Amino acid sequence: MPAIDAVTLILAIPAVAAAVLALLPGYRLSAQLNVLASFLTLVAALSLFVAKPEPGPYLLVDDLNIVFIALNAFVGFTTSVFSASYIAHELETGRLTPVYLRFYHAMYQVMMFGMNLALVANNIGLMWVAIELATLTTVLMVGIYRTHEALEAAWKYFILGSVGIALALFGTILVYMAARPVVGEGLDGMVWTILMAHVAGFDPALLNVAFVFLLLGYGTKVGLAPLHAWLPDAHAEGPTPISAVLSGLLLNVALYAVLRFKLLLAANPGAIAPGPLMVVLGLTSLVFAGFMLYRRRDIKRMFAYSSIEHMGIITFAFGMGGPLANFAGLLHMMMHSLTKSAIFFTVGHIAQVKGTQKIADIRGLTVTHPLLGWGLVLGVVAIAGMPPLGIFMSEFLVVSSTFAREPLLAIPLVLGLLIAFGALMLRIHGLAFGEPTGSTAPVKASYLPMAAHLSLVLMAGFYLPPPLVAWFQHVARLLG
Amino acid sequence: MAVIANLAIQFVQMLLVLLLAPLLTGFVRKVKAHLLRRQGPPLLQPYRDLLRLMRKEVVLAENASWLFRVIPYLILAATWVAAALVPTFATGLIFSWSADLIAIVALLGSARFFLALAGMDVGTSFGGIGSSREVMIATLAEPAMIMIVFTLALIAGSTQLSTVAGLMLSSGVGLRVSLGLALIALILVALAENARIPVDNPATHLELTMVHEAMVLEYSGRHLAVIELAASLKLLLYMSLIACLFVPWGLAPHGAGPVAQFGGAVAYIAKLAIGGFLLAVFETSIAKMRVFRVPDFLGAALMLGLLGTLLLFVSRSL
Amino acid sequence: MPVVVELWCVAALLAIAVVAAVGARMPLIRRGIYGASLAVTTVAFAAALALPADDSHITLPLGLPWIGAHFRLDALAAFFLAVINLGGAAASLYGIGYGQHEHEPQRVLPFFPAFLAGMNLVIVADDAFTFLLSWEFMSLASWALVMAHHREPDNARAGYVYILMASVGTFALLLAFGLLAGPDGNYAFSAMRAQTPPPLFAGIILGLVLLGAGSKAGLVPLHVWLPLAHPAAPSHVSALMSGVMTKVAIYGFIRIVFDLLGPTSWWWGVPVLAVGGGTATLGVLYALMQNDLKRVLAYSTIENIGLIFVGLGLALAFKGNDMPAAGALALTAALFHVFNHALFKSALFFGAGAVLTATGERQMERLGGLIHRMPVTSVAFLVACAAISALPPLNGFASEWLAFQAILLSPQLPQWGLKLLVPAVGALLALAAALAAACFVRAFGIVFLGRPRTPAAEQAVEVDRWSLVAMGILAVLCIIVGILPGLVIDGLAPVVTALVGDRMPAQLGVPWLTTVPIVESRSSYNGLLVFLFTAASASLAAFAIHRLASQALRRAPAWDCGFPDPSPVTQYTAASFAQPIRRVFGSYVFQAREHVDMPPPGDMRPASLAVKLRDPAWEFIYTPIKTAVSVAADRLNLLQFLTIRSYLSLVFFALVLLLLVLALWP
Amino acid sequence: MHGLTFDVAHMFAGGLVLVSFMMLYQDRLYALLNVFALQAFVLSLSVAWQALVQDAPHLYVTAAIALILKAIVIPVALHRIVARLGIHREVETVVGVGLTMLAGIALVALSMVVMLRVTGEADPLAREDLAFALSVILLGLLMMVTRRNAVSQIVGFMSLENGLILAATGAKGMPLVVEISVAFSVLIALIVIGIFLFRIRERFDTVDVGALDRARGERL
Repeated sequence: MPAIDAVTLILAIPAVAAAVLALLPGYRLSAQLNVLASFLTLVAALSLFVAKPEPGPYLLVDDLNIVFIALNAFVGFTTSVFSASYIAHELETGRLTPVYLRFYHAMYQVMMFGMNLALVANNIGLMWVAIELATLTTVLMVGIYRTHEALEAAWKYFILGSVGIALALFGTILVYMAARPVVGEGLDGMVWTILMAHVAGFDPALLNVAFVFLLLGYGTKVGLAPLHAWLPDAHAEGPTPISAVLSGLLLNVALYAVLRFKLLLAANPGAIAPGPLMVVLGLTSLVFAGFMLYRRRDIKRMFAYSSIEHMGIITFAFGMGGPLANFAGLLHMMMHSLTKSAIFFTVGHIAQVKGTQKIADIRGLTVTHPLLGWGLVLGVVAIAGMPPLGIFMSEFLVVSSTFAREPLLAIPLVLGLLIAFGALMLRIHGLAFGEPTGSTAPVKASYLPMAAHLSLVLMAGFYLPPPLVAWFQHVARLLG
Repeated sequence: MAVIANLAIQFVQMLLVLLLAPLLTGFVRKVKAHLLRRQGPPLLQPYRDLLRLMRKEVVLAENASWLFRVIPYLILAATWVAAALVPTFATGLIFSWSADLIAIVALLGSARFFLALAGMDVGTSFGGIGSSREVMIATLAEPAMIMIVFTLALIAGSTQLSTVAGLMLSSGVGLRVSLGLALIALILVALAENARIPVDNPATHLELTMVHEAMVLEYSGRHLAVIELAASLKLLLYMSLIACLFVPWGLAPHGAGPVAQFGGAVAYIAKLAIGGFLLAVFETSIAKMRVFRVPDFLGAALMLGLLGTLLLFVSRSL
Repeated sequence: MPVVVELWCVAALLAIAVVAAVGARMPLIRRGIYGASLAVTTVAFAAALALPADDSHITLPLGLPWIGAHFRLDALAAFFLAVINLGGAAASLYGIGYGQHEHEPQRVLPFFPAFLAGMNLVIVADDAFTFLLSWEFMSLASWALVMAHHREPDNARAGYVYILMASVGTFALLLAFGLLAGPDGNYAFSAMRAQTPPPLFAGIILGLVLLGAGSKAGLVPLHVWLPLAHPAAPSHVSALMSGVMTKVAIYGFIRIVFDLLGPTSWWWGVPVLAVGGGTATLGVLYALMQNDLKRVLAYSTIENIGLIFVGLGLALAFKGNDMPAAGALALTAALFHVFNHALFKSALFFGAGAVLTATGERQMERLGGLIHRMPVTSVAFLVACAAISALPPLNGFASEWLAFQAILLSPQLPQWGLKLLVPAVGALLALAAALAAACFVRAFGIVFLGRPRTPAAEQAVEVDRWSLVAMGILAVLCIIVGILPGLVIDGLAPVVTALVGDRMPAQLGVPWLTTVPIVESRSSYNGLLVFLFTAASASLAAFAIHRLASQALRRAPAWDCGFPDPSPVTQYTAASFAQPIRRVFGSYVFQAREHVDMPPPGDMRPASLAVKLRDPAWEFIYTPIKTAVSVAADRLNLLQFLTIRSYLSLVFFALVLLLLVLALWP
Repeated sequence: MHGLTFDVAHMFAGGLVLVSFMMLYQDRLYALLNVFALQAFVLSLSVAWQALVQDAPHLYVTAAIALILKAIVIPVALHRIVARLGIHREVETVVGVGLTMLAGIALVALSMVVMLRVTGEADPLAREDLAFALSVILLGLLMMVTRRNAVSQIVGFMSLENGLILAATGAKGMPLVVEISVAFSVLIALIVIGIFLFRIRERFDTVDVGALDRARGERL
């Protein structure tokens, strides 16, 4: 069955590549291999669109995760291209030594394996292990620079991540406990397709407690407001390719897990509606991150807070529910990961050229490095939600449908969006325009990934391919 | 045939207005002189001044541009057209349909606009003083004038001057509070617009006090003659406006025969004489205000106009 | 199908933008861009005028997936397209000449056609998503243009305030469309017209649209970005932003309130009238206080927008009391002023651009005497100043005359609120008109007349042919429209009938082309006759005097009251010219205070006079908001520097709280 | 037979909660490590008992891991680290011991109330077991929150993980239990050996978590 191979291929390639890369000493060859492996994974993921395989006991491909698998592979590939040139520059400047880099590419592929596994896992326990694996590898990568701040960020990420994962595990156990009387013991109690079929019979109170733990557990990975503490430091101190993957993919994978369980709850009539819970978390993260953007001095930490803000918007959209808001949430997840990783590509090169991540020291980019400068401006304009780029469409749907159904909720939403917009534009004026400072040396940057992402987002601003729309609408109805 | 007759009457009005203007100014100076127990210049002195100025050479400032030499003719044209539209001895003349009260106020506004520009063209501080004060006075006088026009238009139902005058003739109007307010406001605005005593002293050249004179300081020869004629035309216009709106008796109705129109002309000249006399008496009985008291003076006119309009908005009969 | 032609023009403009972005370095491309956008805008202008009777619409598979992008060209859209593309064509023509002096063309060229495309797209958009997409795209393009001269420090602030206010406006419109579309989200305008929102919602929508469209147009409390952004952009772009973009905002207001909001209730007119009147007066008072020429023009845009909104408010009040004839008059007055303002404001900004190119100066205090060195620009600028000050034979007076006639019709309105509000607004309008005349006497007098105050003004030289032609065309148009207002009024008839249900009496039939607002007997004004009458009497007088009086003429130094060598500095400056008005009006509105620093005798320090103005809008609305946000940001910023333990306690409290909620859930 | 198995399992779970309380009470590091070893031992007994009851042989592996790794190896390793690093023995608690105990009691009450809402048809053992597991987890979290020292935080985390293992083993027939406990022990091992010995000491003189926090990226 060729289809099954596609799914197993998506998992096999990163695993094999990780093993091979762990053995290779040289940096140049392993970078090429890393790019090749990511490309092959992308091809395998795209082949899924052709033939969607039947869900097996451990692996599952359905409307919800098919798009995110492709997105995961695509961003993974473009980040590997970017990471090749980024790490080459880091080696030249001596910020990283080959010894530290020994496991970098292996870890990268292990992380891709973890994320792909989390997306295709049909078993909630397997998904938990996959997300745990991905988090562990990113913890190690964040600490790779071995500076004070990097270690402190890694340690904080590790502790908060572990606590989050523990809570998520308890939630998974509770789901299994709820499923056991209806589905029977053993493996069936943790398989999505079976759970979805019988969820109506589960005990609603147990499901509620489970959802609370799952939301808080995986919510820590999504970086929602009270649980966000690890995210800004992990982004700012880790190497930029990791920030791009963290912001672009890992947050999405964690939110995908929360969505899976929201699907479960939506199908059980007795359980309390998870909506208000997610709406409250979403709004707090949106408004909180909006205000935090103003006082940031480090450029990557600022965009980390912007990720928290956007995750808040997405959670709010799913919290609101209804076909329009859910569609907008799914679209926003895709657009945010493309845009944010593009921004981190540009920020990576800018930080390298200017030698600093302090916003105050970087000025007049559009003068010294026009391509990077205008790329950053386009990225920030996209992330701020201005048309004609993709995020405007999802914000348009969320705000207008919210105001029509719950006018009072729309006020904090719009306020949060405006505050964040104000902060972002305030910073971009300083960064991109004005008298240039810092070195004007030309940078041999790889513009391909950034251009690919931004053109996709620009295209999505006014045209969405019909199959994608069909999948998202189907899932939006399912999400309730 | 009728059209030519009407055109003829219209030209008679235009000539009448042009000729009477210097006479009116001379008459007012004569009456003021007698009130001050002075002999005063002869009645026809303004005509002699105009002719003298016509013959003298024009001394132009080095910095004056082409605009400086064109403006006097623009001002005369605007004022003359406005004066020709105001019914003097008969209403409903052929040109009166082309513009109404608002257009007349606007024509006077454009005359003032160009006069202020002329003042600034030469580039000395005198022109600047005159223009900036004239413009400040205008910012209060024009809205007051528009409010008066609103009051009259609301009573008469139209802004067409001959319709308003015709309605004033008919007994239907009767005594109204708003009309009284409009009359006082119109008198205040007329004093301000024509640079008469309380606002500006027409006879003085004292830098600190002059407004109108400062703007025309640089004019000489034939340009000054045209400006002087325009100024007296403006005074005549305001007199005939007050006369035709508030003292309409004797005005020949639309299409009346030459006899009625001649009667109207006589009545018109009598009204001018009375008006000139009253103006002279008023000017000798009051001293010139400080420049920054003028806004309160004109502010009162604006408030009266607004009150009149408000009353009419509230009820038709007030 | 003119809507297809329009869409092709928009596509062409976007293509030009892409070409400009790619090839901004090559001089050939640089010159061609403005020429190409001139051609496309003239085609669009022609297409808008040649509108067939029925309105044409088309749906493309873009935009929201399940609705698609709707585009429609009806009478209202055609009129505004004509205004926009006329302004766009003039700006492109002017740009050909003015663009040569741009030292960083690659920052202006790509965004200019994109800006034009955005504006055209807003007009033809027929569903909420496309409308807002093109609305924001227009703001984005104009923001990039405002940031063209990004090296000047306060341009960055202008750009920031502009884009922030633009996004506030967009969110307001977005919320309004959310209410109009209802929970199940039918965003197409046709669907919105089908359902009429309940009166409370209609009121909220009106408020939101006033906030959204008003902030883009520049209604007073929301105007703060306009005098910062418009002068910061290159002159031909400021002409577009002032003359044309504000009209797009007005189109947005009319489209939503008159067309989509269903049956009008009378009290809609009250807020619009009040805001319009306030905007008109405050706008021109602000203008009188400024010394920067382009800021004066930007503030005067706010005044004219106030006039237009008064017209719209009156039209709403009449339509609410189902008096279609009076409503038609008020709406025609407003739309006529939209057309006029696009003409003379663009001409004025072109003039300001020409002065800026010739002298490199925007401060009026450092100009003067340019009439001798830039004769053609000064004539065009004079005609535009006369037009904007509503002097009779020109177009400014025609639209103002209609507005006053509309006010005179309003005693028939039954409601007491309107009975008291309309005369007050009428007085504000008259005051604004007089102040506008004062403002433009000051602007023209200080800049063009008198003696040059600085060497830069002394060596000024006339600008190139293209700019002069652009200014000339607009000035001539002002005169023609002033003389024959009937043409424009009849042109507006289909638009007014579509929106208010009735139209003004046909003007062409009336003898001598007199403009008749309602009924023949009521009152009439004939632009042509007044112009001929004045011209005839002026030439008659000039001819007579030329023949009879002496021709002698002698040049001599001006009378300086015996002062030895009067330097140009002794002339009146912009600030001293406005001093009387500042004392009369400014001391209340802006708390204007003059601080005189007179050194004691013997001290050689120069004396100085400083005028301190306090802008009420900034002081009472925007500074408090700014401090509130920064205080909140400081307070929350502490959360970034906590220990891991306190972060863990955050997670712990969240968990306990949620469990408590679960425990207590009913 | 049913009654006895229920009572014994119930006893073990209760014992685990009791030991967690004892851990909250300790303010000496060495005592804390010993009490943790006790808790691990009780856990291994409970898991062994569950293995016996559910006759699920794989649970014995988990019991063995719990016994060997967590009861013996890790406490000894921590013991030696505390000795070698010479970190001061006194455990600074953020909040007074009395207040922590009160909070602990409130948390146990909360988990009881939350779990009681679960309807009866799930067999009572599962419901009781979950209530105890939830209390151990909350107490472990409370432990992490109220301690300044990195070592005591890790002990808190490990006691939280014990609660998880208790819940997992309580759920009859739950797959992957062994895999999960292995994953967790790898996690803990990573912490104890990799992070502590190799990196933290190399950079900071004290493992007081407070010192870590001062080296902040964006210090004002």
